[in-house]
Amino acid sequence: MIEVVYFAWVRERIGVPRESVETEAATVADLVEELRGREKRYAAAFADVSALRVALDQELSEFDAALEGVREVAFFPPMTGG
Amino acid sequence: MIEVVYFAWVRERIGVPRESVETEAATVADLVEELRGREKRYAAAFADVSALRVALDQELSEFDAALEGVREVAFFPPMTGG
Amino acid sequence: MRVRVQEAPFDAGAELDAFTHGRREVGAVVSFTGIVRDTKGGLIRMEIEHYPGMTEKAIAGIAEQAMVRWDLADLLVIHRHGPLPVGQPIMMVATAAAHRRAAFEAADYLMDYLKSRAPFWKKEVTEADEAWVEATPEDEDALSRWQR
Amino acid sequence: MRVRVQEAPFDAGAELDAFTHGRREVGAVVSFTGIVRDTKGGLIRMEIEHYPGMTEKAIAGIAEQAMVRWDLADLLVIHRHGPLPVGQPIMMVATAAAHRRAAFEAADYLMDYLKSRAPFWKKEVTEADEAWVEATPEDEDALSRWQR
Repeated sequence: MIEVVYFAWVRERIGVPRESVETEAATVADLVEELRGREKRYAAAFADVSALRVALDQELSEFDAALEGVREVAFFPPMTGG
Repeated sequence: MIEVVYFAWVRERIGVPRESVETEAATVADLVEELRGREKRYAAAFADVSALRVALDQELSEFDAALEGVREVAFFPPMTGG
Repeated sequence: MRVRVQEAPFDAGAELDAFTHGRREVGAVVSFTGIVRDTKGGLIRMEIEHYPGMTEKAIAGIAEQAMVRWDLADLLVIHRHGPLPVGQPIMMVATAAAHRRAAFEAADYLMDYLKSRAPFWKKEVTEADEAWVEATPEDEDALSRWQR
Repeated sequence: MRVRVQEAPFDAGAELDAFTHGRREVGAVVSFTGIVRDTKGGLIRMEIEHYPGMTEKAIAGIAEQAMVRWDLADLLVIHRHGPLPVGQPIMMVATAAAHRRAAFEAADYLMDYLKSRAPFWKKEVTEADEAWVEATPEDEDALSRWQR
Protein backbone atom coordinates (compact mmCIF):
# COMPACT_ATOMS: atom_id res chain seq x y z
CA MET A 1 0.00 0.00 0.00
CA ILE A 2 1.32 3.38 -1.00
CA GLU A 3 -0.19 6.86 -0.65
CA VAL A 4 -0.36 8.63 -3.99
CA VAL A 5 -1.00 12.38 -4.02
CA TYR A 6 -1.70 14.71 -6.94
CA PHE A 7 -1.42 18.47 -7.36
CA ALA A 8 -2.59 21.17 -9.78
CA TRP A 9 -3.86 19.87 -13.15
CA VAL A 10 -2.74 16.32 -12.36
CA ARG A 11 -5.13 16.38 -9.40
CA GLU A 12 -7.88 17.89 -11.55
CA ARG A 13 -7.52 15.26 -14.27
CA ILE A 14 -7.47 12.37 -11.84
CA GLY A 15 -10.29 13.87 -9.82
CA VAL A 16 -8.97 13.16 -6.31
CA PRO A 17 -6.19 14.82 -4.30
CA ARG A 18 -4.89 11.54 -2.84
CA GLU A 19 -5.58 7.85 -2.70
CA SER A 20 -4.11 4.64 -1.32
CA VAL A 21 -2.88 2.32 -4.04
CA GLU A 22 -2.24 -1.41 -3.71
CA THR A 23 0.78 -2.05 -5.90
CA GLU A 24 3.85 -4.23 -6.42
CA ALA A 25 5.50 -1.64 -8.71
CA ALA A 26 9.28 -1.57 -8.27
CA THR A 27 9.84 1.96 -9.63
CA VAL A 28 7.91 5.18 -10.14
CA ALA A 29 7.78 4.43 -13.88
CA ASP A 30 6.25 1.02 -13.15
CA LEU A 31 3.62 2.66 -10.93
CA VAL A 32 2.79 5.18 -13.66
CA GLU A 33 2.39 2.31 -16.14
CA GLU A 34 0.06 0.50 -13.76
CA LEU A 35 -2.07 3.61 -13.13
CA ARG A 36 -2.26 4.40 -16.86
CA GLY A 37 -3.77 0.99 -17.49
CA ARG A 38 -6.47 1.50 -14.87
CA GLU A 39 -8.77 4.19 -16.24
CA LYS A 40 -8.91 6.90 -18.90
CA ARG A 41 -8.44 9.71 -16.36
CA TYR A 42 -5.06 8.26 -15.33
CA ALA A 43 -4.05 7.82 -18.96
CA ALA A 44 -4.93 11.50 -19.50
CA ALA A 45 -2.99 12.69 -16.47
CA PHE A 46 0.09 10.59 -17.29
CA ALA A 47 -0.02 11.03 -21.08
CA ASP A 48 3.31 12.89 -21.10
CA VAL A 49 5.49 12.19 -18.08
CA SER A 50 8.13 14.63 -19.34
CA ALA A 51 5.60 17.32 -18.32
CA LEU A 52 5.46 15.87 -14.79
CA ARG A 53 7.57 15.89 -11.66
CA VAL A 54 7.59 13.29 -8.90
CA ALA A 55 8.38 13.46 -5.18
CA LEU A 56 9.02 10.46 -2.94
CA ASP A 57 8.24 11.04 0.73
CA GLN A 58 8.27 14.76 0.00
CA GLU A 59 11.65 14.87 -1.73
CA LEU A 60 11.95 15.59 -5.45
CA SER A 61 12.96 12.40 -7.25
CA GLU A 62 13.10 10.76 -10.68
CA PHE A 63 10.81 8.40 -12.57
CA ASP A 64 13.38 5.59 -12.51
CA ALA A 65 13.66 5.73 -8.69
CA ALA A 66 12.79 2.61 -6.66
CA LEU A 67 9.63 2.59 -4.55
CA GLU A 68 10.89 0.24 -1.85
CA GLY A 69 10.27 1.72 1.58
CA VAL A 70 8.44 4.75 0.15
CA ARG A 71 5.19 5.69 1.86
CA GLU A 72 4.08 8.68 -0.22
CA VAL A 73 4.44 9.35 -3.94
CA ALA A 74 3.40 12.76 -5.34
CA PHE A 75 2.82 13.66 -8.99
CA PHE A 76 2.58 17.25 -10.16
CA PRO A 77 3.49 19.64 -12.98
CA PRO A 78 6.68 21.76 -12.77
CA MET A 79 6.40 24.14 -9.85
CA THR A 80 5.45 27.78 -10.34
CA GLY A 81 6.15 29.40 -7.00
CA GLY A 82 7.67 32.75 -6.26
CA MET B 1 36.88 84.49 -11.44
CA ILE B 2 35.90 80.90 -10.78
CA GLU B 3 34.20 79.26 -7.78
CA VAL B 4 36.28 76.41 -6.40
CA VAL B 5 34.61 73.97 -3.99
CA TYR B 6 36.14 71.18 -1.92
CA PHE B 7 34.67 68.12 -0.23
CA ALA B 8 35.65 65.51 2.36
CA TRP B 9 39.41 65.38 3.17
CA VAL B 10 40.23 67.82 0.35
CA ARG B 11 38.05 70.38 2.13
CA GLU B 12 39.68 69.51 5.47
CA ARG B 13 43.21 69.90 4.14
CA ILE B 14 42.49 73.20 2.41
CA GLY B 15 40.50 74.47 5.37
CA VAL B 16 37.59 76.08 3.51
CA PRO B 17 34.58 74.55 1.73
CA ARG B 18 34.67 77.03 -1.17
CA GLU B 19 36.44 80.11 -2.43
CA SER B 20 36.52 82.43 -5.44
CA VAL B 21 39.76 82.17 -7.38
CA GLU B 22 41.15 84.75 -9.82
CA THR B 23 42.82 82.66 -12.51
CA GLU B 24 43.81 82.53 -16.16
CA ALA B 25 44.25 78.73 -16.07
CA ALA B 26 43.18 77.09 -19.33
CA THR B 27 42.56 73.60 -17.94
CA VAL B 28 41.81 71.92 -14.62
CA ALA B 29 45.41 70.68 -14.50
CA ASP B 30 46.66 74.27 -14.95
CA LEU B 31 44.42 75.42 -12.11
CA VAL B 32 45.72 72.62 -9.85
CA GLU B 33 49.31 73.66 -10.68
CA GLU B 34 48.51 77.27 -9.80
CA LEU B 35 46.86 76.34 -6.48
CA ARG B 36 49.74 74.01 -5.56
CA GLY B 37 52.16 76.93 -5.90
CA ARG B 38 50.15 79.12 -3.55
CA GLU B 39 50.43 77.58 -0.10
CA LYS B 40 51.44 74.37 1.62
CA ARG B 41 47.84 73.36 2.37
CA TYR B 42 47.06 73.31 -1.39
CA ALA B 43 50.23 71.35 -2.09
CA ALA B 44 49.09 68.84 0.55
CA ALA B 45 45.55 68.54 -0.84
CA PHE B 46 46.72 68.18 -4.46
CA ALA B 47 49.82 66.04 -3.75
CA ASP B 48 48.37 63.10 -5.69
CA VAL B 49 45.72 64.06 -8.22
CA SER B 50 45.18 60.41 -9.16
CA ALA B 51 43.45 60.16 -5.74
CA LEU B 52 41.11 63.02 -6.70
CA ARG B 53 38.06 63.57 -8.83
CA VAL B 54 36.93 66.82 -10.43
CA ALA B 55 33.49 68.13 -11.40
CA LEU B 56 32.89 71.13 -13.68
CA ASP B 57 29.57 72.90 -13.09
CA GLN B 58 28.42 69.82 -11.17
CA GLU B 59 29.27 67.26 -13.87
CA LEU B 60 32.10 64.76 -13.39
CA SER B 61 35.00 65.70 -15.66
CA GLU B 62 38.71 65.14 -16.26
CA PHE B 63 41.88 67.00 -15.25
CA ASP B 64 42.72 67.85 -18.88
CA ALA B 65 39.31 69.50 -19.45
CA ALA B 66 39.19 73.19 -20.46
CA LEU B 67 37.91 75.76 -17.96
CA GLU B 68 36.51 78.21 -20.49
CA GLY B 69 32.94 79.13 -19.57
CA VAL B 70 33.04 77.08 -16.35
CA ARG B 71 31.67 78.80 -13.25
CA GLU B 72 32.22 76.11 -10.59
CA VAL B 73 35.06 73.61 -10.18
CA ALA B 74 34.81 70.96 -7.46
CA PHE B 75 37.63 68.78 -6.13
CA PHE B 76 36.97 65.71 -4.00
CA PRO B 77 38.11 62.13 -3.32
CA PRO B 78 36.36 59.17 -5.03
CA MET B 79 32.75 59.01 -3.90
CA THR B 80 31.60 56.59 -1.22
CA GLY B 81 27.83 56.73 -1.35
CA GLY B 82 25.30 53.92 -1.07
CA MET C 1 16.51 32.09 9.36
CA ARG C 2 12.80 32.74 9.29
CA VAL C 3 10.51 30.75 6.99
CA ARG C 4 6.71 31.05 6.93
CA VAL C 5 4.12 29.41 4.69
CA GLN C 6 0.68 30.89 5.27
CA GLU C 7 -2.72 31.61 3.80
CA ALA C 8 -3.04 34.97 5.63
CA PRO C 9 -1.97 38.23 3.98
CA PHE C 10 1.22 39.90 5.21
CA ASP C 11 2.55 43.44 5.12
CA ALA C 12 5.88 43.52 3.25
CA GLY C 13 6.91 46.85 4.77
CA ALA C 14 6.27 45.73 8.35
CA GLU C 15 8.14 42.48 7.64
CA LEU C 16 11.09 44.42 6.19
CA ASP C 17 11.23 46.70 9.23
CA ALA C 18 11.05 43.79 11.68
CA PHE C 19 13.74 41.94 9.74
CA THR C 20 16.06 44.96 9.56
CA HIS C 21 15.65 46.40 13.03
CA GLY C 22 18.42 46.35 15.61
CA ARG C 23 21.29 44.87 13.62
CA ARG C 24 24.73 46.41 14.22
CA GLU C 25 26.70 44.24 11.83
CA VAL C 26 24.47 44.40 8.81
CA GLY C 27 25.22 46.96 6.11
CA ALA C 28 22.87 45.65 3.43
CA VAL C 29 19.31 44.34 3.34
CA VAL C 30 17.76 43.23 0.05
CA SER C 31 14.09 42.35 -0.26
CA PHE C 32 12.04 40.87 -3.05
CA THR C 33 8.25 41.04 -3.03
CA GLY C 34 6.23 39.03 -5.56
CA ILE C 35 2.84 40.55 -6.32
CA VAL C 36 -0.25 39.17 -8.07
CA ARG C 37 -0.07 40.77 -11.50
CA ASP C 38 -2.84 41.08 -14.05
CA THR C 39 -0.80 39.91 -17.03
CA LYS C 40 -3.50 39.90 -19.70
CA GLY C 41 -6.25 42.00 -18.11
CA GLY C 42 -9.40 40.56 -16.55
CA LEU C 43 -7.67 38.64 -13.75
CA ILE C 44 -10.04 38.19 -10.82
CA ARG C 45 -7.68 36.30 -8.56
CA MET C 46 -4.69 33.99 -8.36
CA GLU C 47 -5.06 30.65 -6.57
CA ILE C 48 -1.99 29.04 -5.13
CA GLU C 49 -1.92 25.34 -4.33
CA HIS C 50 0.93 23.83 -2.37
CA TYR C 51 2.10 20.54 -0.88
CA PRO C 52 1.84 20.91 2.91
CA GLY C 53 4.83 19.33 4.61
CA MET C 54 7.03 19.24 1.53
CA THR C 55 6.69 22.99 1.05
CA GLU C 56 8.23 23.83 4.40
CA LYS C 57 11.01 21.26 3.94
CA ALA C 58 11.83 22.44 0.42
CA ILE C 59 12.00 26.10 1.42
CA ALA C 60 14.13 25.31 4.47
CA GLY C 61 16.52 23.34 2.25
CA ILE C 62 16.84 26.20 -0.24
CA ALA C 63 17.33 28.72 2.58
CA GLU C 64 20.05 26.56 4.16
CA GLN C 65 21.87 26.37 0.83
CA ALA C 66 21.84 30.17 0.63
CA MET C 67 23.18 30.48 4.21
CA VAL C 68 26.03 28.09 3.36
CA ARG C 69 26.88 29.77 0.08
CA TRP C 70 26.85 33.43 1.17
CA ASP C 71 27.96 35.16 4.33
CA LEU C 72 24.50 36.18 5.52
CA ALA C 73 23.49 37.48 8.91
CA ASP C 74 19.91 36.31 8.36
CA LEU C 75 17.25 35.59 5.78
CA LEU C 76 13.47 35.63 5.60
CA VAL C 77 11.06 33.75 3.34
CA ILE C 78 7.27 34.19 3.45
CA HIS C 79 5.07 32.44 0.88
CA ARG C 80 1.30 32.50 0.76
CA HIS C 81 -1.15 29.93 -0.60
CA GLY C 82 -4.89 29.99 -1.28
CA PRO C 83 -6.84 32.67 -3.17
CA LEU C 84 -5.05 36.00 -3.76
CA PRO C 85 -6.52 39.19 -5.25
CA VAL C 86 -4.64 41.30 -7.85
CA GLY C 87 -2.04 43.64 -6.33
CA GLN C 88 -1.52 41.60 -3.14
CA PRO C 89 1.88 40.22 -2.15
CA ILE C 90 2.25 36.51 -2.93
CA MET C 91 5.57 36.09 -1.23
CA MET C 92 8.70 37.86 -0.11
CA VAL C 93 12.32 37.11 0.62
CA ALA C 94 14.78 39.29 2.47
CA THR C 95 18.51 38.85 3.07
CA ALA C 96 20.78 40.68 5.52
CA ALA C 97 24.55 40.78 5.13
CA ALA C 98 27.59 42.92 5.88
CA HIS C 99 28.05 43.61 2.16
CA ARG C 100 25.62 44.33 -0.64
CA ARG C 101 26.91 41.74 -3.11
CA ALA C 102 26.08 38.82 -0.79
CA ALA C 103 22.65 40.25 0.01
CA PHE C 104 21.77 40.76 -3.68
CA GLU C 105 23.05 37.40 -4.89
CA ALA C 106 21.43 35.41 -2.09
CA ALA C 107 18.02 37.05 -2.65
CA ASP C 108 18.31 36.40 -6.39
CA TYR C 109 19.26 32.76 -5.71
CA LEU C 110 16.40 32.25 -3.26
CA MET C 111 13.92 33.56 -5.83
CA ASP C 112 15.23 31.33 -8.62
CA TYR C 113 15.02 28.22 -6.46
CA LEU C 114 11.70 29.05 -4.80
CA LYS C 115 10.23 29.56 -8.27
CA SER C 116 11.17 26.12 -9.59
CA ARG C 117 11.92 23.91 -6.58
CA ALA C 118 9.32 24.76 -3.94
CA PRO C 119 6.03 22.91 -4.47
CA PHE C 120 3.64 25.74 -5.33
CA TRP C 121 1.35 25.92 -8.35
CA LYS C 122 -0.40 29.07 -9.52
CA LYS C 123 -3.76 29.21 -11.23
CA GLU C 124 -5.06 32.40 -12.85
CA VAL C 125 -8.82 32.90 -12.58
CA THR C 126 -10.34 35.39 -15.05
CA GLU C 127 -14.00 36.02 -15.80
CA ALA C 128 -13.67 33.85 -18.89
CA ASP C 129 -11.70 30.89 -17.55
CA GLU C 130 -9.18 29.35 -15.21
CA ALA C 131 -5.67 28.35 -16.27
CA TRP C 132 -2.64 26.89 -14.51
CA VAL C 133 0.42 29.07 -14.94
CA GLU C 134 3.05 27.10 -16.86
CA ALA C 135 6.69 26.98 -15.88
CA THR C 136 8.92 28.46 -18.58
CA PRO C 137 12.27 27.21 -19.90
CA GLU C 138 13.70 30.50 -18.53
CA ASP C 139 12.76 29.41 -14.99
CA GLU C 140 14.86 26.28 -15.35
CA ASP C 141 17.68 28.14 -17.16
CA ALA C 142 17.84 30.60 -14.26
CA LEU C 143 18.97 27.75 -11.97
CA SER C 144 21.96 26.98 -14.17
CA ARG C 145 23.41 30.39 -13.27
CA TRP C 146 24.05 29.00 -9.77
CA GLN C 147 25.43 25.59 -10.75
CA ARG C 148 29.08 26.38 -11.03
CA MET D 1 10.64 57.96 -10.62
CA ARG D 2 11.01 59.23 -7.09
CA VAL D 3 14.35 60.62 -5.86
CA ARG D 4 14.91 62.17 -2.45
CA VAL D 5 18.09 63.50 -0.79
CA GLN D 6 17.46 64.35 2.83
CA GLU D 7 18.98 64.71 6.29
CA ALA D 8 15.87 63.33 8.05
CA PRO D 9 15.52 59.64 8.92
CA PHE D 10 13.12 57.53 6.88
CA ASP D 11 11.27 54.28 7.49
CA ALA D 12 12.29 51.70 4.85
CA GLY D 13 9.20 49.56 5.48
CA ALA D 14 6.76 52.45 5.09
CA GLU D 15 8.59 53.55 1.95
CA LEU D 16 8.42 50.02 0.51
CA ASP D 17 4.68 49.82 1.21
CA ALA D 18 3.99 53.22 -0.33
CA PHE D 19 6.09 52.32 -3.36
CA THR D 20 4.40 48.93 -3.85
CA HIS D 21 0.80 49.82 -3.13
CA GLY D 22 -1.91 49.80 -5.80
CA ARG D 23 0.03 48.53 -8.81
CA ARG D 24 -1.82 46.08 -11.08
CA GLU D 25 0.95 45.54 -13.61
CA VAL D 26 3.87 44.96 -11.29
CA GLY D 27 4.85 41.42 -10.40
CA ALA D 28 8.18 42.15 -8.74
CA VAL D 29 9.49 44.75 -6.32
CA VAL D 30 13.14 44.67 -5.19
CA SER D 31 14.45 46.91 -2.44
CA PHE D 32 17.92 47.56 -1.12
CA THR D 33 18.47 49.26 2.23
CA GLY D 34 21.95 50.43 3.21
CA ILE D 35 22.48 50.55 6.98
CA VAL D 36 25.17 52.15 9.14
CA ARG D 37 27.33 49.20 10.12
CA ASP D 38 29.84 49.05 12.92
CA THR D 39 32.65 47.46 10.90
CA LYS D 40 35.42 47.39 13.49
CA GLY D 41 33.52 47.98 16.73
CA GLY D 42 33.39 51.29 18.56
CA LEU D 43 31.61 53.26 15.84
CA ILE D 44 29.72 56.18 17.35
CA ARG D 45 28.26 57.54 14.14
CA MET D 46 28.68 57.90 10.42
CA GLU D 47 28.79 61.37 8.88
CA ILE D 48 27.79 61.81 5.28
CA GLU D 49 28.85 64.85 3.32
CA HIS D 50 27.39 65.57 -0.10
CA TYR D 51 27.47 68.13 -2.91
CA PRO D 52 24.08 69.87 -2.88
CA GLY D 53 22.86 70.43 -6.41
CA MET D 54 25.18 67.93 -8.05
CA THR D 55 23.86 65.12 -5.83
CA GLU D 56 20.30 65.44 -7.10
CA LYS D 57 21.44 65.74 -10.72
CA ALA D 58 23.78 62.76 -10.48
CA ILE D 59 21.12 60.52 -8.90
CA ALA D 60 18.49 61.59 -11.45
CA GLY D 61 20.95 60.77 -14.24
CA ILE D 62 21.67 57.30 -12.83
CA ALA D 63 17.95 56.65 -12.30
CA GLU D 64 17.14 57.69 -15.88
CA GLN D 65 19.80 55.32 -17.20
CA ALA D 66 18.16 52.48 -15.26
CA MET D 67 14.70 53.39 -16.62
CA VAL D 68 16.08 53.35 -20.19
CA ARG D 69 17.95 50.10 -19.75
CA TRP D 70 15.28 47.99 -18.03
CA ASP D 71 11.54 47.77 -18.43
CA LEU D 72 10.63 49.27 -15.07
CA ALA D 73 7.25 50.51 -13.91
CA ASP D 74 8.91 52.78 -11.35
CA LEU D 75 11.92 53.29 -9.13
CA LEU D 76 12.72 54.97 -5.85
CA VAL D 77 15.98 56.37 -4.47
CA ILE D 78 16.32 57.91 -1.00
CA HIS D 79 19.76 58.95 0.29
CA ARG D 80 20.48 60.65 3.57
CA HIS D 81 23.30 63.00 4.55
CA GLY D 82 24.49 64.41 7.87
CA PRO D 83 25.19 62.44 11.07
CA LEU D 84 23.80 58.90 11.25
CA PRO D 85 23.82 56.52 14.25
CA VAL D 86 24.72 52.81 13.95
CA GLY D 87 21.85 50.66 12.73
CA GLN D 88 19.98 53.44 10.93
CA PRO D 89 19.20 53.32 7.22
CA ILE D 90 21.60 55.44 5.13
CA MET D 91 19.74 55.02 1.89
CA MET D 92 17.40 52.79 -0.04
CA VAL D 93 16.51 51.99 -3.61
CA ALA D 94 13.44 50.15 -4.84
CA THR D 95 12.49 48.97 -8.32
CA ALA D 96 9.11 47.80 -9.63
CA ALA D 97 8.75 45.72 -12.79
CA ALA D 98 6.57 43.11 -14.43
CA HIS D 99 9.35 40.53 -14.09
CA ARG D 100 11.84 39.77 -11.35
CA ARG D 101 14.99 39.82 -13.47
CA ALA D 102 14.53 43.48 -14.47
CA ALA D 103 13.74 44.49 -10.88
CA PHE D 104 16.83 42.70 -9.49
CA GLU D 105 19.26 43.92 -12.14
CA ALA D 106 18.07 47.53 -12.03
CA ALA D 107 18.36 47.68 -8.22
CA ASP D 108 21.85 46.17 -8.40
CA TYR D 109 22.84 48.69 -11.11
CA LEU D 110 21.46 51.64 -9.14
CA MET D 111 23.49 50.60 -6.10
CA ASP D 112 26.73 50.20 -8.04
CA TYR D 113 26.39 53.64 -9.62
CA LEU D 114 25.13 55.44 -6.52
CA LYS D 115 28.13 54.05 -4.67
CA SER D 116 30.76 55.44 -7.06
CA ARG D 117 29.10 58.18 -9.10
CA ALA D 118 26.85 60.11 -6.71
CA PRO D 119 28.77 62.77 -4.73
CA PHE D 120 28.56 61.42 -1.18
CA TRP D 121 31.48 60.88 1.20
CA LYS D 122 31.28 58.84 4.38
CA LYS D 123 33.26 59.49 7.52
CA GLU D 124 33.36 57.00 10.40
CA VAL D 125 33.54 58.54 13.85
CA THR D 126 34.74 56.25 16.64
CA GLU D 127 35.72 57.11 20.20
CA ALA D 128 39.37 57.02 19.14
CA ASP D 129 39.29 58.90 15.84
CA GLU D 130 37.55 59.98 12.66
CA ALA D 131 38.35 58.53 9.24
CA TRP D 132 37.01 59.01 5.74
CA VAL D 133 35.82 55.76 4.22
CA GLU D 134 37.96 54.99 1.18
CA ALA D 135 36.55 53.83 -2.12
CA THR D 136 37.79 50.35 -3.02
CA PRO D 137 38.93 49.02 -6.41
CA GLU D 138 35.95 46.62 -6.15
CA ASP D 139 33.57 49.60 -6.24
CA GLU D 140 35.00 50.71 -9.57
CA ASP D 141 35.19 47.12 -10.87
CA ALA D 142 31.50 46.70 -10.09
CA LEU D 143 30.68 49.35 -12.70
CA SER D 144 32.44 47.41 -15.45
CA ARG D 145 29.79 44.69 -15.07
CA TRP D 146 27.32 47.11 -16.69
CA GLN D 147 29.55 48.43 -19.46
CA ARG D 148 28.77 45.99 -22.22
